Amino acid sequence: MSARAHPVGEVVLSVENVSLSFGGVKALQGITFDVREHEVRAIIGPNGAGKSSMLNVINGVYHPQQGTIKLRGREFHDMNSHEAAKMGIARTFQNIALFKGMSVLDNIMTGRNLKMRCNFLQQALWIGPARREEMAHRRAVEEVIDFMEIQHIRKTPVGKLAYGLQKRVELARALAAEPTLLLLDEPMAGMNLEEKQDMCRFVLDVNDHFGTTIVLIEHDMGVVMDISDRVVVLDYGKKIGDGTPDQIRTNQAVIDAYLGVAH
Amino acid sequence: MNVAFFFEVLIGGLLAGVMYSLVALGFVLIYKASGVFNFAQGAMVFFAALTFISLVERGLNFWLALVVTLAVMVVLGIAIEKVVLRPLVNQPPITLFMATIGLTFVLEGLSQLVWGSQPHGLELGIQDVPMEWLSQSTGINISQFDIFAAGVAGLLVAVLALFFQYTRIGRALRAVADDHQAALSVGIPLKHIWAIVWSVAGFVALVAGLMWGARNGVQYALTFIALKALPVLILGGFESVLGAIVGGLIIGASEKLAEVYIGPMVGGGIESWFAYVVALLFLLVRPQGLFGEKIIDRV
Amino acid sequence: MFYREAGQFKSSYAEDQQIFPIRQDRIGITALLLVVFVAVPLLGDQYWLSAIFTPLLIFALAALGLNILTGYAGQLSLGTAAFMAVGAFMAYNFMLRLPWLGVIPSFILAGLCAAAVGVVFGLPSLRIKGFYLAVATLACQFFVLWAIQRWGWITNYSASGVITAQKMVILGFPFDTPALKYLLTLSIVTLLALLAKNLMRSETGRAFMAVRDMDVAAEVIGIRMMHTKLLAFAISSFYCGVAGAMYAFCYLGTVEPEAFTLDLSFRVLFMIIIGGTGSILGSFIGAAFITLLPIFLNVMFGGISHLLGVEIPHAVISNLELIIFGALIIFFLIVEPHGLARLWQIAKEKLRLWPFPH
Amino acid sequence: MSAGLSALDTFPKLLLQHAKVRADLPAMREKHLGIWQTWTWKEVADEVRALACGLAAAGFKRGEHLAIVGDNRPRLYAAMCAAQCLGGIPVPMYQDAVAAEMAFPIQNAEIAFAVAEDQEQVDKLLEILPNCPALKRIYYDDPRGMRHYAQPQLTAYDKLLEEGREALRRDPAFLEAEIAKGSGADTAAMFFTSGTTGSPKGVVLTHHALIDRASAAAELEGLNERDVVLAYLPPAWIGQNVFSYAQPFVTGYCICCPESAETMMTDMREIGPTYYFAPPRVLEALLTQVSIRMEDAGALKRTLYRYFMDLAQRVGGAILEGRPAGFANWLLYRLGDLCVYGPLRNVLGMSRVRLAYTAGEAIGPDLFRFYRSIGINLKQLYGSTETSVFVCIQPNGQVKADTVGPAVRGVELKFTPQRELLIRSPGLFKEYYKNPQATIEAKDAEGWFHTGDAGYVGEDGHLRIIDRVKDVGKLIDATLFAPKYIENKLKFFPYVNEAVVFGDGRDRVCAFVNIDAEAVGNWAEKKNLSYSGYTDLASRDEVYALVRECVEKMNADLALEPELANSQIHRFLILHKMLDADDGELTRTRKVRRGAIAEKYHELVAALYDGRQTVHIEAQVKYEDGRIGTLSADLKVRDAQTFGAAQVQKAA
Repeated sequence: MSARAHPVGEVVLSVENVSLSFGGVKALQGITFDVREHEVRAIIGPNGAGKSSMLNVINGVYHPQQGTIKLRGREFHDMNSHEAAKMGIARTFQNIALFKGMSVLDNIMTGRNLKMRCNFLQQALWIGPARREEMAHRRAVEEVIDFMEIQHIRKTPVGKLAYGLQKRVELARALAAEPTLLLLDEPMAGMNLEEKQDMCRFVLDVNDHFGTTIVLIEHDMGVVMDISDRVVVLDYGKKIGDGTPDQIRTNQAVIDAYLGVAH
Repeated sequence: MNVAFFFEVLIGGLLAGVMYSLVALGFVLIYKASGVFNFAQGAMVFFAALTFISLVERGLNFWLALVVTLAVMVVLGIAIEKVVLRPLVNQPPITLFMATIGLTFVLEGLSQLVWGSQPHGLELGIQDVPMEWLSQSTGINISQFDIFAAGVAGLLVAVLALFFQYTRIGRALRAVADDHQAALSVGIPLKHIWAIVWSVAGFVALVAGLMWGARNGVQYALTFIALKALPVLILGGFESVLGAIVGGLIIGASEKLAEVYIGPMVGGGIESWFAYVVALLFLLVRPQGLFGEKIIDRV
Repeated sequence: MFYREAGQFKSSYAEDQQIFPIRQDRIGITALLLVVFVAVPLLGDQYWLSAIFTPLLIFALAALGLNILTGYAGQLSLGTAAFMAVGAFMAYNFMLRLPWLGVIPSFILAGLCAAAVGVVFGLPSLRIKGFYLAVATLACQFFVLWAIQRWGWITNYSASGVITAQKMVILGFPFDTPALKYLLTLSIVTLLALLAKNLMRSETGRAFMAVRDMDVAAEVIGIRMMHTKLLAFAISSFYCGVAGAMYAFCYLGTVEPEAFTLDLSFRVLFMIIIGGTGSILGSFIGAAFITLLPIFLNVMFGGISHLLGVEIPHAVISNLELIIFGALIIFFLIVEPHGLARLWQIAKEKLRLWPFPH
Repeated sequence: MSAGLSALDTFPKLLLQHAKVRADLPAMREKHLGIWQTWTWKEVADEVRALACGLAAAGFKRGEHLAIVGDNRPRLYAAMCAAQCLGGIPVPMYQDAVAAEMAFPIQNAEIAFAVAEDQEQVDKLLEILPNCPALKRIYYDDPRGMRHYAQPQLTAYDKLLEEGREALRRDPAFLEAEIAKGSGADTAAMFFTSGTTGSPKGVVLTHHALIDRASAAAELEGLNERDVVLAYLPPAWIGQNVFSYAQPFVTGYCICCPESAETMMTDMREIGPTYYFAPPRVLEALLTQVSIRMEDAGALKRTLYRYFMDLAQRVGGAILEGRPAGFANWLLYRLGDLCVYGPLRNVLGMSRVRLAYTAGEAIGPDLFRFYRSIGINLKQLYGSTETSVFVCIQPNGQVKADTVGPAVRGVELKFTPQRELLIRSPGLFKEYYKNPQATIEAKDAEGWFHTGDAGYVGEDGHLRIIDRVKDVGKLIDATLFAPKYIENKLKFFPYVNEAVVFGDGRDRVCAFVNIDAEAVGNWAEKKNLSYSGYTDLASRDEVYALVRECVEKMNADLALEPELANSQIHRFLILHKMLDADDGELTRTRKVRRGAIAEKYHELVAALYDGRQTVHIEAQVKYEDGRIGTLSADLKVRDAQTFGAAQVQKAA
């Protein structure tokens, strides 16, 4: 296997001096880092380090008190989720956030909502354009289903699926949006070894196949070091390390705060 | 504008608000302990009042009737827990809410089936007339009965506060309200808690029923007072006893004031919705109600 | 058991996404439509058509409207009767003031008025959720009724607030017999149900359900919260409005504001709870159940009193009905919280897998 | 069709014919992206044309081999035909083979071109590339995960197709000419059979052989263009390939490829094939699934199921064959069809099956009868790679559990004195590729193919296969002794898990029996028989009685077969332990190693023949954790009743 299909490029996202607090709790303090096009960027840190908060700030679920986020040259003080989605950010959640009452297929179809143009009247009449649009997007979603190898469950309600499969469906839903930047919040949490390997393969395949830039939070250090290009380390809301996996492995602050401590 | 009249309206409104609070309290108790939005609270008020007055009319002594009614309410609470709530445990809140609407029908039908559907007057010995010394000294007309009702409400809140603070069961109830899992893990059987809290709510309903019955007579319309308590609830927050009191006062006062000062401008009769609009506008500012807890969506 | 699906394969997405993908279901629905469109009007007597089938269909439409809002979009509403009232009274006003408009356009406009009211009272949903929202919708219920009673223009200054629905003439053809009114109602309801089904299986429906199931996630994948929630209120209120208009024109004839009390809202809510939230079919089953239950109870009590030879006082019967009604609701909630539609779905699943249990 | 048959003597010619006469009928379907993507005959022909031109442009020559590696995919079948257009020879390879196993065929046939399904198959080919220097082009269908593969040998199928279309546009006449050059005598395909010993052999089959056999069977069964087949077994196996390539090309029916192995059952249910083929193990697995799922059913369903299955056992076969079964039974069976059989066929995806075959190994009579009794026309056939499958087929109305039917049109059968079956048919293979020695051994100068199977043709004209020739022995009185045949017969009883019979060179036949722990355990539970473990259970008199019943039933059966009447089991014992591959008693594929067992348990064998009632055994056993222990037991030896033919017939 030779060079990657999509070489790492320019900075597409930079987080500058972001601080976020809930009441008195400081979740993030002056965090600055950047993400380059086509790279796999990991955010690691012990529990409560502010990793999820960081992702939530990037796609506008939380609004930071301070700092800016630059996405493809546009500067935001705080994102809103809709805007973030429109700019090509998709994500998965730590605690699976699927739509429980819907089938796998419908869940993934929702991922394409931003690409749908027909209004509700056309949809209600199910006339030409709405119907054609629905079919075209169904096809696109089927490609994702094929990619994520979940053909056998496409009509199953997501609530009935095993945990590992739900995680896969969630990633599929994010992929359906054809994101340029994918945020993954602990995609392998709670999985067994085989499922983790599968998920790793999917993450790398996504990066490889679509060239999607990926920011992921993960606890499994082995996984992180294997698949990411660069790693940011957070601890108690502060950044304590940033660099390639090799650099992180030898970073004293990181070792003290995180790697050295059994958890 | 006549200042004395303004105060008369305001105080009248505040005291009427206390009456709302009485009903709202029952909602809050149950919501806090079991997360159930008990739409049947109004029907419970009606049921309690009707049972009491019917017993009295059949010659029972006032206090004995009170005790018997209380016993009936406790039995009712236990029965509701057993028959309705326990099978529905772990269902989404809307399902439980719907069940309490069903319960409303059962209670309404049951009380009228047993006691008949004619209205009754209820005499507690307090006249609904202005207090003379106050009218004479300040020109403000305040009903004796309203003051009495306020006193009863105050007493009730005090009793409840003591109950929650100093009894084992009360503390258990608070624990449940804070955290169901934690309460279970310290060994409090949830089903007992629910039965108890529904019984307590039955007691509160009885008090509210006596007050409202004495003012408006004991009749089917009593069931509608639940609707009066709802804006109080959303204003005060479903989970706050204090909110029920303060909310009641705000709703009562603003409703009376609006009725007097705004009502004529739009054709009157605005009390049917004004409280709701007040509560609604308030919610737009504070979605969790006055004393409710702020909800942070954790993802 | 009766399903023979082997060999029913789909070679296009259009086939796969049709409303009834199983041939046996298509046959069933065709048969059902034939019965309700042809057999019922031919064979049904006046009483059944005008006092049972017509209101049943109207309620089904109102339930469908509420189901869109509550079942699909997850926004609990207790204001259904208010939206129906808007529809009823506005249809009256359109017919009264713009007589050249015609019946159907008046109904549509009345529905749109209800939709507008729905959007206004849906605004709080952007900030508040759950029971807080439910109580907020009560504001709508009370305010609208108050407005109809107080604002004379709406009732054309009728002293009692009672209005009389105008005669329905469509393209010069009067719809004045119970059978014709039934057919008109049935046609409108069938069409609107089809539109609702289409909408719910499209992007809009999925957005509704996404908001219902997990609003944060819905927003993150780009669903516009405000747009979606208000659209749900608008569409739902439109359906309720049209149902209200038909309630006045096809069923009651003369209408007073008191026909649209909170009780009616609850009735419709029961329909979707018992029928099944988030199900078009459930709206119909629920409406049928709630409409037919009192009739059934009445017949039953009649039978019992006849059997025992004693006259049961009317008050006793009505209270017993109340109790049975309430108890049945609790019973259904306990037995199948997802409603009769789910029971049907389970039964169907069993039939499809027969003789296997799963 | 038969009029022009001689002209249509190759698969490419057949394809072009279909593209003309049934251009818009479906030729292939594949569940892909959620729906059944459909190729009409015209579309298939267009794809094949382009592919062939592309291959030609890439230097693929007449007579060259093209490896096809992957699952059932329309594109891979198209590639097979494309190779044939150019006079090339497709070599389908097992998709689940490991890389090392692929090396031999590729080296053996000097394969230069390969079409692989996906990354998985490509990886295997790349792995053996150093050992297969001739392999210069690998085309892959699914580009998933292959973005950064830079090997010069790799080309995407789509690219090949595109180049082919371009070439076809430039020179449309080329391909017509190439196809016209082909004749029936050309090699159509090569299938590697994995011999039990030594290297695999490439079986070379001509167009004529495959087409002739496919059409003989099609004519017999009346297959036509409206039939539908689900292709779900490995296409490298002749069984699958004939059903999903040769026969559809002859008759014009449609083949359907499932989405993935996981969705096979669902896909089968959706597509509802009319023509179905399954080896006994698949049918067995299906039946097990049915039984397990029925166990979970409620009491009513179970009762219904049991009642109607009993009825089906009694009259189902007769009704299926249109024999009289009594009006009441017929009516009940119809009712059962509504409540049980119909739904059952439906959930199995067999509602529309009008013809089903099983072959490859012996099928248990109960299993066989089950499918027939619920109204599925399951039949047995006999054939092998070397015979282009169809040698014998049970015609409708002559279906029996223990035969494989009479010879199909064009087939001649004869037997050697050792009872080895010899076959001569137009469908015979040309040769084993580059293996003249083996070819001569298997196919004699007169064109008889030596099957290695022992069997005989009964009075009814049906062929019965009894065993492999090398396993067949003789009793001391020189009558036939076919141990595997008898063992299989015993194993068809649910209580018998494994059996080993002895008799070669002896005066009578005796047997070791392994009971089925679960089935006998359940039986014991119902009888309230308590036991401490397998060894204990196996030594119970009740269990011996149970097994004796089985043995005697089989003896009665055997008594009716004149050839084998002497092979009835006289004495048996139940082994104290399960035979185990770890102890060297079974092969890894769970075949009995009769010799090794006889040696290891010589004392027991002796006891079988010397009339002892008990025998003591001490044996070493290897536990799972590697420890070695000794197990000692006293085993009982019991006699079983044997029958004369007349006796049985009278009883019946």
